[in-house]
Parts: sequence; C-alpha cells; structure tokens
Amino acid sequence: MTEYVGKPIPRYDGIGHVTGRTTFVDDIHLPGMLYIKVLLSPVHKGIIRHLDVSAAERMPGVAGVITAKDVPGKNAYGLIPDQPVFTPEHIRYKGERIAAVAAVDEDTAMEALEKIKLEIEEQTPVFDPFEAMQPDAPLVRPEGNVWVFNSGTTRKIRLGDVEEGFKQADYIIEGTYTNSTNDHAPMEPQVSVAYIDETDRLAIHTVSQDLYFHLGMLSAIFNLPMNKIRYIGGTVGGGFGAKNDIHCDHVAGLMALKIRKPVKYRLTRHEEMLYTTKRGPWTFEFKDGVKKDGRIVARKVRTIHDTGAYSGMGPYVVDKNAILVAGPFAIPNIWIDGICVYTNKPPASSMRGFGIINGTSAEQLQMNRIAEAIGMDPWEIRFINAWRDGDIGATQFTVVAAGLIEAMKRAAELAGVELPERLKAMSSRGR
Amino acid sequence: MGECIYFAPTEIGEAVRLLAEYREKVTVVAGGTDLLPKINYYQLKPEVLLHIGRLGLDYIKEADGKLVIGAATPTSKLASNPLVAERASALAEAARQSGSAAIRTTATIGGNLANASPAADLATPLLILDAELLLTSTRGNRKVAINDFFVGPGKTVLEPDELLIEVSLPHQKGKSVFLKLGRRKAMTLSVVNVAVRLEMEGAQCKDARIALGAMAPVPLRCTRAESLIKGQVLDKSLIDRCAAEAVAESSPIDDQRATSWYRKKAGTVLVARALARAADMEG
Amino acid sequence: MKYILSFVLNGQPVDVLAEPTDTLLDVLREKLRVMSPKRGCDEGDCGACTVLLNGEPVRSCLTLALSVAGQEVMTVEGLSKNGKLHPLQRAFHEHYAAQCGFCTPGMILAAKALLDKNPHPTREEIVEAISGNLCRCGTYQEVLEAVQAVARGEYAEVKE
Amino acid sequence: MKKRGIGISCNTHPAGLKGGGDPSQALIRVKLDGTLDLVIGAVDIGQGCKTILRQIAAEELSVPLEAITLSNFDTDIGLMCTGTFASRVTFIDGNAVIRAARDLKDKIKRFVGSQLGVEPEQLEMADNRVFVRDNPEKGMSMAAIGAAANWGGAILVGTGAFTPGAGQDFDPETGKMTAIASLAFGACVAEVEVDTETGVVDVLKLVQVYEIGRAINPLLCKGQINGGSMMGISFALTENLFPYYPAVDFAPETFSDYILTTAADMPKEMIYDIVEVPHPNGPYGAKGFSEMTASAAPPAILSAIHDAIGVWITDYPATPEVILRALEAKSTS
Repeated sequence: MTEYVGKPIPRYDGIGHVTGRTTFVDDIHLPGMLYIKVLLSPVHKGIIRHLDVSAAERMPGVAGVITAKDVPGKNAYGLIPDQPVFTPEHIRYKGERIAAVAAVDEDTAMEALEKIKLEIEEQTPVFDPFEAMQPDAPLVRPEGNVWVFNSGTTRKIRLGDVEEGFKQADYIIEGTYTNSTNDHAPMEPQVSVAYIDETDRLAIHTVSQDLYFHLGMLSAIFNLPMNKIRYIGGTVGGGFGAKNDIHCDHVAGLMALKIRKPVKYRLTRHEEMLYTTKRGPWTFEFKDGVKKDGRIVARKVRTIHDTGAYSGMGPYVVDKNAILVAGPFAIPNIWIDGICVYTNKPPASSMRGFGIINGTSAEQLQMNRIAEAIGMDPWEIRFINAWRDGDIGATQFTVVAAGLIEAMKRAAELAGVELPERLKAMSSRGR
Repeated sequence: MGECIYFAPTEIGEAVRLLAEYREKVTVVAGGTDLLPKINYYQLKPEVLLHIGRLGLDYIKEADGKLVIGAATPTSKLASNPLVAERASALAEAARQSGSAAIRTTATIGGNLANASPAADLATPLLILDAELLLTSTRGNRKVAINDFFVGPGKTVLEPDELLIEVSLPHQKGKSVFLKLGRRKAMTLSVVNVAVRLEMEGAQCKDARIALGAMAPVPLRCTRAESLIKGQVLDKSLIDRCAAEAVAESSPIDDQRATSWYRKKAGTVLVARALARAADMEG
Repeated sequence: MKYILSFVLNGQPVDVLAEPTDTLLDVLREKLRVMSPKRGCDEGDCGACTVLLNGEPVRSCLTLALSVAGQEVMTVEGLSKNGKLHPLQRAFHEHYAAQCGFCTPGMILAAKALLDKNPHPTREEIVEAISGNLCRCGTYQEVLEAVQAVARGEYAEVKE
Repeated sequence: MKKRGIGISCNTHPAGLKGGGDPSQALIRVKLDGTLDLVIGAVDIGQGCKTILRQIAAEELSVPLEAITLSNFDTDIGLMCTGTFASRVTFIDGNAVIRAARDLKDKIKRFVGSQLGVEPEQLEMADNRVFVRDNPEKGMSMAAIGAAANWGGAILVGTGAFTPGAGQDFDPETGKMTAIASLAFGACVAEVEVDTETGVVDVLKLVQVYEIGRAINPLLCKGQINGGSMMGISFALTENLFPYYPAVDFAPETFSDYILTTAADMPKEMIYDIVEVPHPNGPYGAKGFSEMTASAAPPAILSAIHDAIGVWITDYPATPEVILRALEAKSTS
C-alpha cells in the first residue's frame, strides 16, 4: 500500500495559480528596468549589405543597441548550434534577428527600431522541401539543403529484409500522408528579464523548459563560465516544446551585459506566432506488405521533414520519428529513410511528442486503410500485430512492459465495442 | 507613443464639436475591441481619442413603430434584449454568435458598423432588416440606408466630422435568419455569414432580403438573388438557384481563413439553409 | 499626455496616471502592479487578461484605461477575502482546473461572471461562458467540472 | 447532410531522449525541525512535476507530504536536469528522487543508530519517525532527528542521480540503437459528425485509454489526457501556420486565425481511463506519457471522418475545405 503514490493530490503550486500569486517572468518588474525590441528581418532570404544603428543609439530614451558585433562568445545556439543570435550577414528566414534596442519603454524602443538603417540584398527563397532537395535549388545553407546524418542524407533504419517481406505479402498497401506546421501557442508568450546582480553576475529570469540545457548555450554565447550566470526559472506558463529553444534569454542577457541595467524582452503574440520555432511539417510515404491473416510482414517508410532555416531540433526529431514511425507493432522487416530538409522558414524544433505525434498521425491512418483494404476489423489488425513483451522494435530495442493490448481492450469496453473472444483472450504477456 | 489627447464628452453636441475641430486627427472609440489591437500593435498612433461611451447612446427602444438602438449599445445587450429577439431575431442571433462573452460586453453595434469589416457579424442582419443609420455632425443630422453605408474594407460614408449615433429598424414582416460559419464552435470570425428575411404567404415569397458577409469587400446585399424569388412559389430547386445567384453576386477572396473556392461553396449552402429556415421549409 | 484616472479596484478607490492609449491591462500590470491579469496576446483573442468591469467580463487589453473612470474593476486579487479562497478558487484547485496557471485568473473571472448571474447553469451555459478563454493545456473539462461543483453547492462560501 | 462515423487509433510513446544520455539529479535535506527540502532541476510547465516528485519523496521517506518543500528555481541551487521535455520527468527525475530519498534514509538511519547506540540495519522508518524494528518504542521523531543532527554539527542530505544510460548513436547501416527508457501505450475511439455540405466536423465523443505503468497522481494524469486531446483535436482539424503550404502566404499571426480549440470544441463525451502495466525501471512502475495524449485523437478523428463520408483524408489538418475537395474528387471519380 502506498500513502501518496497513486493518490489524486492537487497541485503543489495550485493555490498560487488560482489566486494569481504564481509569479511568471513577465510579472517581474525591477527598478529602472528597460525594454527591448528587436529588428527582425523583413525578407525571407537575403544578405545584409548595410546596417547603421547610430541614429537609434542617439535617440533620447534609448539605453543601448546591440547587433552581431556585440556577441562576446559564440554567435550560435541550438541543439546543433547553427543559429545566430543576431545574424551578421545572411538572412535565412523572415523574422531573423538583426539588432536589438533597449529603451525606457517599448514604445520608445519601437520608434528607435525605425531609425535603424538597413539595406538588404534580397535573394530568392525556397519554401517547398521537395524543391529544396533538387540539385539546382537556391541554397538555404551553404553546406547544402539536406541534413547529413552519420548514415548519409537519410536516417536509415533497416530491420530484416523489407523486399523479401513484400514477396511474402498477400497485399501491398501504399499511402502518403502530410502534416502541417504548428505553433506551440503557450498562453504565456516568450519573455526574459536580465540584470547584473549584487555579485556582479548576470542574472536571467527565464521561461526555459530546460535550465541546464540552455545554460550551456548561454555560457558559450556570453563567453562566461556557468557560475557567472544565475539562471532563474522553474515556473512556466505552458511550454509544449516552445521553450526548449531560447527565444529571448540570449538577447536580454547580451543587452544586460552591455548596458549593465535591468532589461525585459518579451515577444508580442504576432512575433511569437510567426517567428519562433515551430513543429515543422512532414510528408510520410508508407508501403506495407500484409498477409491475408492480417500480419504486417514488411513496412517501408520514407519521411521528409521540413526543418526551416536552421537545424533546431530537426535532425533529432527525424531520428526520434524513425525509431517509432513503424508503430507499436511486431513487424519483422522494416525499412525507413528519414530526410531532414532546410527551407527559408522559421526553424522547426520540438513540440509536444516531437516526431512521434506526426508519425502516429500518419501510421495509424495507414493501419486503418490496411484494415479496409484487406477487409479486416481495425481492432483485430492492431491486436494481431501489437507488441508483446520481448518483441523487437525497428531499431532493435526490446519491448518491456508492453501494454497496448490492455489499453485497447479497455478502450473498446468503454466505447461499447464488443470484441471477439479471441481478441479478448490476447495479452501483451505473450503471443 | 507621441502625445495623444483624450476626450470623453457626455453630450453629443460636445462630441461633434470636437470632431469638427480635430477632424482626421480624431479616432472615435466606443467599445474599443476592434481599435485597441491596432493601437497595441503600433499600427495606429492616434492623436486624439474620442471616447463616446458616455454620450448616453446605450439604449434599445421602440419609437414611431421602429426599433431604435443607440450606437454605443453593447453586443451583449443585443443578444439578450427581448425586443431585439422579437423584432430582429437575426440580429439577436448574430450578436449571440459574435466574439466571446468578454468581447460582447464592450463591443458595440456602432463600432461593428463603423469599423466596416467585410465580415462584421452585425452588418448582414441589419442589411436584411433595412436598417437606417443616423449620422450627426455640427452641420446637422442625416440618415443613411445601411445599404449605402459601406464603401470598402474599413471604409464608410462617414465624414471625418460625423458620428454614427443610432440604428433604427422599421417594423418588418417575415422571418429573419442569421447563419454563420466560423472555424470553431465559439469565439470565431466569420468565414462566411448569411442573413435572410422572407415574407411568405403560404409557399409564395412576397418579399425577400438576402445578405452575405465576408464574401465581398463590403457586407453584401444580394438583390439579384432576391428578385429571383420575389413573388415566386418557393421549392427546393428555386432555393438552390437563388443561393447560387446570391453567391454569384459576391466576390470572395483567398485569405488566411479560407479560399474563395470554399467561401463560394459554403456560402451557397448557408444561403440555401437560411432561405429554407426562413420559409419554414426545413427538411 | 497623462491624465489622472480614478476608479475602484477590488473595492478600493485608486488614482493613477494614464496615457490615453494605455489599456486597462497596462495600467493594472505595469502601473498598479496587479499581476493576475496576464498579457497573452494584446488583441482580445486569448482571454488571459479578462477582468470584471462592473461585474461583467471584459478584456482588459481591449479596454481603454481612461474609459473605466469611476467604474468598478475586479481582478482575482479581489476574490479571496481575509485569506479565504472563493469557492471557484477552491474548486479550480481541487479539480486540477489549472495546469500551467497562465489562463487561470481570466478563466476564474469568466466563470464568476456567469455564476453571479446564473448560479445553476447548464453544461452548455458554462461552456459558452468560458469559451472565450483559451487554455493550451486544455483544462476545459476540469474547468467545467469545477464550475459544476460550485454550482451544485459543493464549495459553499466560507463564512467569516 | 450530417453523417456520423467512428474511428480508432492506438499509439506508443517513449520517455526521454531517443538514446539516453539525459540524466537528472535530486537532493533532499533535513531541516532543523525535521521537515525536508527537496531540490530538483526539472521545470514545471504545467504538467505537475512539483507535485508528483514530492509525492514520491514523501512515499519513500514515510513522512507527511506537508513536511516536504520543493524548490527548482535556479541554477545556483537547483540540480541538473536535462529538461522538461520528451515525457521524461516522471520517469527520470522520479527515479532520481527515489535514489536521493533512499540515500537520505540510509544516512538518517546511520545517524539515528549512532544516537541510540543500535545498528542502522535494526532501524525502520515510518510515520515520520525512525525506530528500532523489534522495539518500536525506542526511536526518534523526524523533529528530534532534525534538531539533533543540525545542532549537533551533522548534515543529513540525500542525493540521487538517474540516467537511462549513456547516449547511443545509431548504427549508420541498420539504425540499430537499442536504448529506450519506457514505452507507454494508448488507444482511442473517436466519434464525429460531418456536415457533408460545409465540410465542418464535430467531434462528439472521445474515448481514450492510456497504459502508463503507474499513475503517480491520477488527477494530474486525467488532466494530461483531457488536455492533450484538446490539442489533438485542433491538430486534426484546424491548426496550420501555413495554410497555403509550401507557400508562406497568409500565415496567421493571431489567435483569431491560428485556430486552437475552445471549451465549446470539447466533445460532449470525454471518456478516459488508465491501465497500469508497471515498468521495471519506472518509479513505482511509472512510465512517461504526457505528450502522447495529443497524438491518439488525430488519426482516430480522421478515420471517423472516413467512416462517416467514405473518403480518406490524408493531409492534416482536415479542414472543411480539405473535406469538401475530397468529397468532390470522390463524386467525380
């Protein structure tokens, strides 16, 4: 018997939430705090030919302006650190950061932005990942538009022999599925408050979902050891993966380091929606070999992920997708090729169930289409193929504590579906 | 944000005097629900804000057989007022479906019209109810039929010194219906909305009004479609032809909410359904 | 130009300097430091800044601050009395109707506006009343259950 | 015409990063009065880790929940946690808290043993006190332990770290990568009504069951299930930042045009349950699952649309336009 585990105990911080006492980062006000606004690229692709911030710097009420030149450390961040905090030259998506202004209030900062002289040589962008994969496509990235894994331009998963599996199959069922670009849309927009604290260290109040993950990136950007940054967070007004990437802390931190005054940088909802990281869109091409008895004997999937202008978590998401895109099913022959493509759009990164939700959305439709094609009940095909303990997944992991059959039985019961006895008799403990 | 001055007069005379004085510099604010996003996002930097919420324009009454509504009457009152429900059910329904509870508290009928969004929810019911708008200025009053009020997206016949103060609806025969298609079940802008009023004698249509929202640069009265059914005995096929004609009069665009193709499809369905409901011919 | 704005906030008269273009949300958060109304979109689409104006729900981000002169504004700070939580606050807490908590103050006030007028609402009436408040955590079912519990009288007002 | 249909789906979800390498740490110390501070590094993004990690600590240490304070707020004090993502915190931080609690328990027993002159192995910890197993009268309350330790120049701190294993690389040729922390499972039944003339879909009913190893806090799990499904509904039907993809025209910048679900879009029937097949490595058998609650509903909804109108929608979101175009293609083919 447990006393607390398994009990419906209300939130530890619930009283704070219902009284409005929970302090979110935008609720922090410091004496003399300045507000930051950022000049964002108005074009999807181009080269900065001229940038002059002097008129903005001279404006009354402006405390400082920063650009790529003001990054003391590495002007790059991300899981694969390839995105600049401020782009020094190349613009790869609309909304890319160019310069930041700190002023007495946001209105003044907005006016100062208008005084920045910016000349961009616009270039032809590419938005369609299939077009971007063509040899003559405009280059989003100097190294090429397709991410290179340790297996080459595709993430390869090979289990068994898929072509042999197709030969054994009674049916071949193919399907192509796509997902759209999604915004995380947490109700709390991205925001950061930064200042130099009493120990002369940089303090940052953050909405980060991953304090230590981001602390490392910030340490590299600021060229400061980790103990010279006090990174304060822990309470977030919704994340859903939006706050797995830094959107404000680097800018606020750089500004505080330069002007040595407290600053707040918050995104408007428009900026948040249009220019932050996204759940990138996918295309899935499935080809399945199925026996008359419903067993899936071969599954071949090609996945194409549009990761936008920077890698973000794109390659990681393609990897993660590849592990499970074949579904929770015992399939002896699996062939997966995952492709991660750059386009001139905001970087795609993590969002709730990154890679998995997209794969599931396609794979489960394919399952139902297989059921239809072979004339089998969609419950039955799932029960027949569902993982049992000891089954092997696409990347050769062993399934432990399988529970799909148990979940399906209960769902059928709650939905008022009377399953045949032979399905009810099944268990994840064995075949 | 520059220097902005603010007035909240309590008399219409004072309001129009300020309008005459500051003219184009004035931004009139009633509920503010359409205006404030523009100010908050720096798309509008008003020099003079004229708040008309204290002019006593929040009323719904009957006068000379007309239903008379003050321009600053909030949408929530249109949605719950028994007189509106009885005399202008399409307007009440449009009010109920507009925005969210918190928006309806402040959004006003006058603001919805003066803002002149092609998708304005209250415009189509007022078009089919032959609403008349009372505009005032230091030069005097004038009445404008709602059909003549809208000029283009965000544009009306209001002169810089004029104020919309009242909407009046003549006593109308027939049944009015409002249907809206948004993109979710609450708090949604119209992809297309339709208002219809039919005066029936048995199966024969004596008079008809049909209006479409979000289907043209302005809320659109579909007069060709109306004349197609006036005097006719209505049946399903005539209703379908009338709906097609109404949509043929429109000119919807592709935008973030829908394509022109979809708006035409959905608009045709909505007009047909509204006509059937107004004619008590629902299957 | 700055104007003196006087209104009643959670039962107490307040005077504050405000610009004509300031919203009620600006004045509450940035000037009076009343932090429960949240800035989620600045255009009335999310509901996180919902407050009560004379008992009716309004978007504080869409309300000109100066327009509330002389009127009564209520935020969640004004709900609990002498440290005793309002029935809706207790019900939200116990039903896990707040996950990240960012939409919660607005959601509670939207529910309060409904129950003040209609103490025994139907499911549809509750859904309608809270459907102007977005919650990306998706707590709608729990909010519904919390409001229903209050309407059933399970969270009677704590008498002082 | 309105047509109804039913569709099903199932899903699985791993906890943590794809190949391991994502550790977390926890620390618990005894205060002067015997209350406890639990320090973690995980961020609460609404899912409730502040709540369940306290539950786990209280359970392990047999102390009242109220005796435990939790802090996770900064990198000066807070411990290392790879992050709150990938449904990893319950599984990984939960294990770290268990290890910290067990470490503390050992230290407390050693301290009490030295105070009472007994071997630590003879001691038992229950009901907020430590006592001799065969002579329960002889023991010390946590309050006494806290005072004795802290005023006596001792410090009672338990620490724990957990990693599901070092990060693994994919084998370049086969993709072999055997690490996976835990797999949770789900099944979903959706019932929809489709307006065949406007293409509008109404989700009438969602039945969802998740097998999550162990529900540390069923109330919070319910919130994840119902909440995730609301995100799943809009993933299936409305959310699209680039409605003319791959073109970027008309990208919505507001919540009026990027369509999330509201309370009114909630199915009238939201039915859920939890099934438990404990995971051998999970804290109390728990698996990570929160993210997957958004992914079961979408394919079930699109399959229900197929059941209703006989066409497969293969592009998400299934907007009314997508549905009307599919119906038209069907009628002309």
